[in-house]
Amino acid sequence: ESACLITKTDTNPFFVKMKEGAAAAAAELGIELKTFAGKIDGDHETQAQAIETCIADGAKGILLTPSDTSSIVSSVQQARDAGILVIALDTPLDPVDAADATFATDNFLAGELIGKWAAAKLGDEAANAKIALLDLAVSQPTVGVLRDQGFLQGFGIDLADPNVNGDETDPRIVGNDVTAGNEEGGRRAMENLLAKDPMINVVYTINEPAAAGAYEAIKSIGRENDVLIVSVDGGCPGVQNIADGVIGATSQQYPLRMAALGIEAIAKFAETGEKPQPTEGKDFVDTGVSLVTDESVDGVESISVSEGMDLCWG
Amino acid sequence: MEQQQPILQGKNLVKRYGRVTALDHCDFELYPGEILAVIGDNGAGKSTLIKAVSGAVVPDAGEVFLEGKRVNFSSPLDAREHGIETVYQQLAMSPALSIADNMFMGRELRKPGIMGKWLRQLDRPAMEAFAREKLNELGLMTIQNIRQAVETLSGGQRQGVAVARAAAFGSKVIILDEPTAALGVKESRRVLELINDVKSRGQPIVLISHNMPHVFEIADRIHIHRLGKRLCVIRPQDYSMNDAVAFMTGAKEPPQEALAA
Amino acid sequence: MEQQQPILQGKNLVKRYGRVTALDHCDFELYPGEILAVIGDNGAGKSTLIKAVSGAVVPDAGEVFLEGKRVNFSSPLDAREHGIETVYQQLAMSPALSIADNMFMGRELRKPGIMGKWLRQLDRPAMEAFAREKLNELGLMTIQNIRQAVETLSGGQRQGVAVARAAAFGSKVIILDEPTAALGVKESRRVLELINDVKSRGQPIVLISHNMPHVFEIADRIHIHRLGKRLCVIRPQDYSMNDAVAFMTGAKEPPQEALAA
Amino acid sequence: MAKTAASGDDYESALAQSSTKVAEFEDTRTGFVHKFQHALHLNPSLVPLIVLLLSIALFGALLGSKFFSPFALTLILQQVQIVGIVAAAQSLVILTAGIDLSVGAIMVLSSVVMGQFTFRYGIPAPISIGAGLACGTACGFVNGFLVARMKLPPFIVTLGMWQIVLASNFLYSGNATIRAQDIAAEAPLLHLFGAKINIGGAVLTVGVLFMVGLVLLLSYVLRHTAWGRHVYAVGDDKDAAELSGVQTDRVLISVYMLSGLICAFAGWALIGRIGSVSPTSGQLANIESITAVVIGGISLFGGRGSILGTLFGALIVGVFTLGLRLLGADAQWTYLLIGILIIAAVAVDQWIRKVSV
Amino acid sequence: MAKTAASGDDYESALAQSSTKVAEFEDTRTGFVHKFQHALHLNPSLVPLIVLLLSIALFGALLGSKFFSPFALTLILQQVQIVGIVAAAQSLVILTAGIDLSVGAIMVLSSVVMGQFTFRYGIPAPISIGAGLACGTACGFVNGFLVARMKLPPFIVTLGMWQIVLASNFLYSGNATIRAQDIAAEAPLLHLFGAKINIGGAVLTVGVLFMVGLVLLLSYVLRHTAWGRHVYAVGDDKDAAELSGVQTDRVLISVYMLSGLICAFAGWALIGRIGSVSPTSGQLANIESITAVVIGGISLFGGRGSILGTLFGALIVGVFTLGLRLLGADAQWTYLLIGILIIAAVAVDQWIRKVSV
Ligand SMILES: Nc1ncnc2c1ncn2[C@@H]1O[C@H](COP(=O)(O)OP(=O)(O)OP(=O)(O)O)[C@@H](O)[C@H]1O
Ligand SMILES: Nc1ncnc2c1ncn2[C@@H]1O[C@H](COP(=O)(O)OP(=O)(O)OP(=O)(O)O)[C@@H](O)[C@H]1O
Ligand SMILES: O[C@@H]1[C@H](O)[C@H](O)CO[C@H]1O
Ligand SMILES: [Mg+2]
Ligand SMILES: [Mg+2]
Repeated sequence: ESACLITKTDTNPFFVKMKEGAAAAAAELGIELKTFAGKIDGDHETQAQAIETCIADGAKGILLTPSDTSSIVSSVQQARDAGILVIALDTPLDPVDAADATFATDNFLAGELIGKWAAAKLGDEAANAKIALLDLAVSQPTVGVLRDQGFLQGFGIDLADPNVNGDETDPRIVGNDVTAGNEEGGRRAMENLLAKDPMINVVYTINEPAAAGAYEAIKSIGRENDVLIVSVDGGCPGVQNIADGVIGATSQQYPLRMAALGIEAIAKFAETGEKPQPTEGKDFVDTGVSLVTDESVDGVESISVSEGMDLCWG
Repeated sequence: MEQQQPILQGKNLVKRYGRVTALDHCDFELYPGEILAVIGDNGAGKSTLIKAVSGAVVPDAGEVFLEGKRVNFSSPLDAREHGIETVYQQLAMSPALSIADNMFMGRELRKPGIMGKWLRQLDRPAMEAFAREKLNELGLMTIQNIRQAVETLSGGQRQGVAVARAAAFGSKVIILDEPTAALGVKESRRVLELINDVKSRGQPIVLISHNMPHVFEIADRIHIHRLGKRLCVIRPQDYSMNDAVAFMTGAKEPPQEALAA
Repeated sequence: MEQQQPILQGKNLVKRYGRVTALDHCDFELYPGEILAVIGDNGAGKSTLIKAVSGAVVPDAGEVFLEGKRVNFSSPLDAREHGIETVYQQLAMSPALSIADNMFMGRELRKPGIMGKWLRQLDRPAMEAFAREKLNELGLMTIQNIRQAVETLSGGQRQGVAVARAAAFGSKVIILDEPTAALGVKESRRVLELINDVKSRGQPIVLISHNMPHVFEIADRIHIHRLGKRLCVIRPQDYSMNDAVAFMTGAKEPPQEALAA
Repeated sequence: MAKTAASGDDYESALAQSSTKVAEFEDTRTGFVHKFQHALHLNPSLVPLIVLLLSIALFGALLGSKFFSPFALTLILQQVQIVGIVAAAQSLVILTAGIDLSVGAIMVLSSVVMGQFTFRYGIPAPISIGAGLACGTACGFVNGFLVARMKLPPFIVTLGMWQIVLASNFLYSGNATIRAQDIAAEAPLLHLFGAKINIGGAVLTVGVLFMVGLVLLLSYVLRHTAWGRHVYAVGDDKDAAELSGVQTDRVLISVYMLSGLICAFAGWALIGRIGSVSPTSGQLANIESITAVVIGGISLFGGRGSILGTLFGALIVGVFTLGLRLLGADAQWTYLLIGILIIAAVAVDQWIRKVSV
Repeated sequence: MAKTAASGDDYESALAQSSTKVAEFEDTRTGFVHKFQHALHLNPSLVPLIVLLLSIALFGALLGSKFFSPFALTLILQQVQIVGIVAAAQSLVILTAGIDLSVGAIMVLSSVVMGQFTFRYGIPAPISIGAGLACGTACGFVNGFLVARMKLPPFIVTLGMWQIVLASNFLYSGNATIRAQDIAAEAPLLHLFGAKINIGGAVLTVGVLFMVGLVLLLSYVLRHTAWGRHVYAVGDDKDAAELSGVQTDRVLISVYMLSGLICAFAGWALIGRIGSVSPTSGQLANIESITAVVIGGISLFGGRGSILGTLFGALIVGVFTLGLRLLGADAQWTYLLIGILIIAAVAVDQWIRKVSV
């Protein structure tokens, strides 16, 4: 039996871990696993090619983290028509039922958690906050939009169009910039926004590498103790950065779990033809998200850094 | 001849490159039906002069007249459309293209019938046959493959192609900048014959050359260029080659009447 | 002279480009201290021949000997290190670089003292002064700016720079492929004087030229090239220019004894 | 000194008898190898074809029927079609010694225009498609104008256009994807290039046929029309072309416009291939198209090479990619090996050229 | 016919008296404008400097003290430093008529080697840094060898190396980031290029000084040493350089090696700038470095331009980026406007060159 794992990229540690989780589960269940990835985030054409290759290869199931949630639907349909079980990981397809099942973090919720936490942390000062939003890319991929808009919602800011970043008019927002989800981009974006307003005190970041870069920029002007950085992912370096005070809080997701569940579902499907069922009340299997911080606030559930360390990946 | 209106004329032409002065208030006249030779030291400004009157270089100052009318050529194409055909010293050719492609560049022949009219197909066989014929006329019998890229030709073969191109397509004025420099004895002789042919068709020719015997053999008038200027104009029958060489190298002062010419 | 061992020799050289044959089992000999002229029609294969013996082209077949020893030049640099200095017809120059840079390419002068030794700084003033001097010797008085890029020089000025470069740096053998083609009367004469100078220093010279009077004036022997082969070798005192031209263009059969030469 | 000129008397009189036969040499080399070498010498675009056949043979041997199945082989064609079409446009520009970094952006913007015109404004699909094609051509015109008339370097012009067109694309589309289901239901014409055609067992799409047809057509035009020769002349030596009477500005502008138009067709084909209209597509089209062009043997310095080579270049990369994936290499190893194989392919290509003189 | 040669008697006897004065002309044009034009004519690398000053003036006028603050101006230098260093390497390669698409990958791999050697194997930082620099140089050597000895096109060689080096980087590092805090605690030498230096009020980093020093040094080497002249000669016309005695292969290999070494330094500077060692950095280094080179006036066809121009080119892009952000354009609009400004910058550059003859 063989299965495919197709991720957005395989350079982001998140996907590296997802791949490791899948490989471990596959080895245990005696499934041959082939892995594919886009060249850059958003590269859905390479993902479509990967699906075609899996069909040619006679795979039983495909685990897919879609780069473009609706564009890829035709290719997914082609695979399903060929009798392959297709499971979306991390990011739901549009429409969700285009895949046989979805194992994912709720990215909007992940953003909302850190938004709520930041607002609570500031208390009354939240009304005077100066917020920087460090997003993923100019093309505004869905994860980037969901987390950004979730954060703003949690913080209590009007979203305008919830499908678009940067159209908000709240004066507390100093600006948006893009980071490519890495340290370099994080630092540059932060510097640009600091040049615009050096008194920024809340920073939302798309992920933890971007947060680490932003921190360097803030540190270089000596304001590292006055600025609250929040992020998403829960990778081990990120959680460690919470312990070190670089990041205030992060929303942790569980890629290993997604991958392992996915492989198990494929094994089961190969054996019995049975497809997985979604979580009660949702249209996907929620693999959970937890807020990691050592400064828990009222009204937002969180886990401690040491718990986060036990669950972290990468 | 001088009583006539010049067919091509330059007045007070100036061209500077940074601190280098290539043309220094230079005049130039070509009369209908004549062979005008332009001679001068290396770097005297001969090539720059003919580039200025044929649109390949835009002078910093001065005016160009064609048949008495002021013209402002902004490109060689402009000049060509006015009937001035030039073989430049650096031989404007596309190295990777074939002999025939180069000879017909900009005035390709199309196949007769629908292939040419609708599919706009080139008539390669006709173009190649024509090219071969012209090259044979020049005595270039060593070109083994008419489809050869121009960059693979020998120095003289390449020059032959350029000269053949200019000669093949009739025009008002033909300007040749050292057309025989790389040519052999036989091929040079053919070019001189060709120049005489063209003249006998009534078309005037400008010939730049360092070959004094050739110049004195075929020129009607000789424009002597020195230090970016026209020094004087002489008739070959009035002066010896030795005089001409003395004028152009600064060994002797030119005579007063020649200055006015 | 022929009793001696040739300093540079080619035997049975063949060079084909696709279906084009540039060298067709060609022989070549240059003897110590002589001026050997190579003449022939355009496209006869003269340039290819000297490229083959100077490493710029690797022949398909045949052998090259330097002072009796078989050599296998894989690049012109190889040949240069063996003391063969060549001015190629297409003038190997870097168009965007200055005259001095080009003249000293590959053997630059460094400043004396630490600037040169440790900072490896070029001695521009010295190089420029030397270049100016060599060009003046050639009579190229029209070069206004010694820092000019070579691409901005006139055709003749450019050729002058290339010839000056070859002449300036002593070597075992000097090969000149049409060195005076673009030169004026004065400059050509200087090059001929220069060739005689070099010869008087005991160095042999190969001169390719289409200028029969020049060839007959200075050559010790004349290698007549035709259709990719050495047709015959003559001495200028034994034959007239008319004979030479007749041999090289195929108008006359060459004499038996010359074939053996 | 006197001797010189004096001895020159009348040495040209022999010329009258000079031979008038065109030079000819016998070629004594024979045999298949020599014939083959000679064929390659005359048609250098055959070289990448040989490399392509070698790589197909290699992966065929390694993978057997998995690779030699009609499905897999036609899959390669389908996977290559977008890059192949864009690379045809890129070839034209590179032949003029230019480069077009905006191809991917123009492709995407054109597809977005086709989709948005149909779905946002309710314009009939054929008209929307026409608008998309016009949009691509217009972008190409701007490129061509800036390169030809303003004499700006193509790299900068098309880099700037890339950013401008891509950002316009995101701004205009609001990053919204138009879903395949909606297109299938309401404007199936947008899916035309995805339509399958069964030719003797092999399943091809209209897009694949378009790619092949386009390359053949351009190959004809480049070789057999005056415009084609002018494209080469401009790339070979622009000044020389100008001096010998080519309207270089006009040629350049027409090439960039045609490139834009072809990219717009690629945008249409893209809708057929991925089903939906997605503004985030095509981000790798630049580098992939240039790669195909260079592997196919066209010089980045212009004026040399054949567009057929580009098609083979694109297919070579397609074969490597699918072959390595089917062999089960994971993504990073695949990239690493493709890097090696691309260098190897060009090394083999160079070697064949060298021996085929 | 007889007339020709016969009349030639002794026409050279006049030569003995010919003038021996070097040609000179008076230049009657005077005034500041003319002097300025002339200075530009002699030093074309000043042109991008003027464009840079114009763009600083533009944004200064629009933004006032926000832009003219020491913070904003030194920030530009800091943001530009990595691209500036890489662009210096890229300039060398482009001057030889090559292109190096592997600069970003070499930079990242070198920084990963420095980090992993220190942290994974516990090797002392200076040795690890040496290993990183050696790694970059080695990658450059492979590029140079394939280009010079195997005569493969630089585009393909470095494209292949890009994929190979990048994939090796991911495979070797396991995509693991080394955190800034750990580096600061255990191997602060890796942060050297991030160290701040206060020079007369302006706060600069070692990395910024390195970039400026490197460009000045290379500018000296390119103009005033034989090697530098050979780099230009190889790029200008490789065959001509070879024929006139330049060891072109050696020059090419040394250029690619030096490019690799400089990229490795850029990797070190990268650690100083972003604090951590991250294998996902440097993805845009290729296109950004080539852009800086071209805006700076170096020809992609080799042999023409000055490396000082590259520095100005990088700074021009830096000024635009920060200036537009400060003006409040959002990310997508900034992206679009930078496209326009880059084209405008080069248009102004061309225009200045045209009037400065
Ligand atoms: N682009 C340029 N930049 C600088 N100087 C130039 C440029 N073009 C020509 N010159 C200079 O202008 C002068 C005249 O050059 P031109 O080519 O007209 O000479 P010429 O009389 O044709 O010489 P030749 O007989 O050698 O062909 C020369 O000194 C040359 O160096
Ligand atoms: N790279 C090449 N490809 C094809 N043919 C070539 C190539 N190089 C030279 N030839 C051919 O070889 C023949 C000899 O050329 P070569 O340059 O040696 O002639 P040449 O005697 O020097 O002529 P010239 O007096 O015109 O300089 C010519 O017919 C030429 O077309
Ligand atoms: O969830 C993943 C990771 O968080 C990554 O950082 C960006 O891509 C998203 O899909
Ligand atoms: Mg001239
Ligand atoms: Mg020759």
